[in-house]
Amino acid sequence: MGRGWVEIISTPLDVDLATKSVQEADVGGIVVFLGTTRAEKNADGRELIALDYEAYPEMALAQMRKLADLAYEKWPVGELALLHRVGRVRVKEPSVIIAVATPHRADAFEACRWMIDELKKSVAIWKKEVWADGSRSWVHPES
Amino acid sequence: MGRGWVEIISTPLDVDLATKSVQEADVGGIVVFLGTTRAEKNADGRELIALDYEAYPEMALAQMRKLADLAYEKWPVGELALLHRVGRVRVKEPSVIIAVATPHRADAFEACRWMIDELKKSVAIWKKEVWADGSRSWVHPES
Amino acid sequence: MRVNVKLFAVLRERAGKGELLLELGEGETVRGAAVVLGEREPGIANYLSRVAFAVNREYVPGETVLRDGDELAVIPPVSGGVG
Amino acid sequence: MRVNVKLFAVLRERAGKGELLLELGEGETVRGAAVVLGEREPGIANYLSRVAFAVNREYVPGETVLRDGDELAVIPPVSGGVG
Repeated sequence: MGRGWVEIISTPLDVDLATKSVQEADVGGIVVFLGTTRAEKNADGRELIALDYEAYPEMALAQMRKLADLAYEKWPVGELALLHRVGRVRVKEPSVIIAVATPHRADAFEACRWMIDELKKSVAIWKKEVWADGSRSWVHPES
Repeated sequence: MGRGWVEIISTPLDVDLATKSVQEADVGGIVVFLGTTRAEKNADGRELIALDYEAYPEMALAQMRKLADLAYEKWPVGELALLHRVGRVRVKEPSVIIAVATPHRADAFEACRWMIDELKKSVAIWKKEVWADGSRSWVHPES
Repeated sequence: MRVNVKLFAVLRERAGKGELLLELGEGETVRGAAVVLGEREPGIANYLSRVAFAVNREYVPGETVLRDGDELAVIPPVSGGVG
Repeated sequence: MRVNVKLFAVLRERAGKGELLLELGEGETVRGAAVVLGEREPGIANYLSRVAFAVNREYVPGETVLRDGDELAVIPPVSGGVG
């Protein structure tokens, strides 16, 4: 199918651009999700300053493309954007932006929520915590 | 309580500004909803070009303020923005932007969805359809 | 006593005004005020069974008793938020 | 036959490389290739029971039979999307 803006990007994600890319005349509800790096302190007081994201780019992009295609099949999506950043994402910055525009808002909420949940489950992207003291650790939720 | 950015605005709403206003260090999920004027054609082929929004500003703002306060009570909201435009809102433009930031994404989705549903139900704002042929009609859903 | 009535949207347009003063007897209710309003502004009379009312910016039931100086807003079904 | 193995994240770092060629007997499965990989790269051996595998960019079960020239990716639990 190949509709929508699906990309893995190594520079800061732009919410304005993502939103405008789906802001078409035939939609009435737009839901935009941003996953941002949240400040954290671990037990011994170290502070998280960033997350480093690494992708298996060819596979991750194909998976994201498939999620986008499935969203178009499951909901009456007018336009969507599914953007994932790689590289260092500092506290407050988004690592992912998903924008979904549909004629009615319920579908936009559902489709956007579904895409971020699926993305987290299966897309070949990994993150590593970068702490203020220079230490780093990979995040592997199920391991 | 009075937290969050709650405003009725007569100039175009800015999604970038609304998002940045909630993009704090202690949040990880941000959900932004935009309600936009959707192009429509009615049975006799007339085209919708805009919606004119009118508010009972003192009451509507107090209601929006209350919705924001309730959202802070019901969910662990870090920051939120609840903005409604009044005046003429052309096709594609947003009449409302709601941005909610929470530590975890499920709460942001729920709180944002709840706020737009509640806003539509009770807030003292009305809209009038403006058609390309110059005709206009008030939208009163339950009447 | 006097209450300050506010009209919006279709009601404002039909009445040709957004605000008017209503002279009412002591102890008049919101529902009673609506009857007086319909007589004073016949153009909106047949809308008044399908509206909500707010007194001093809070929704109230029809049996609410008005007081001198109250702001009584006639609230047609709302339609804010989305296109 | 030869398959091109790709390693990511913690595995890439532990092995000190993101890619290597593995020489395998005809008919070898993904699970069998993982055993050979663990012998070749002992630093990642104890991770290999907790990973998923993709052949030519699609997730596959361990009993999948490999073919010459396949790209076999070792996929540690993913963690994309959110902070």
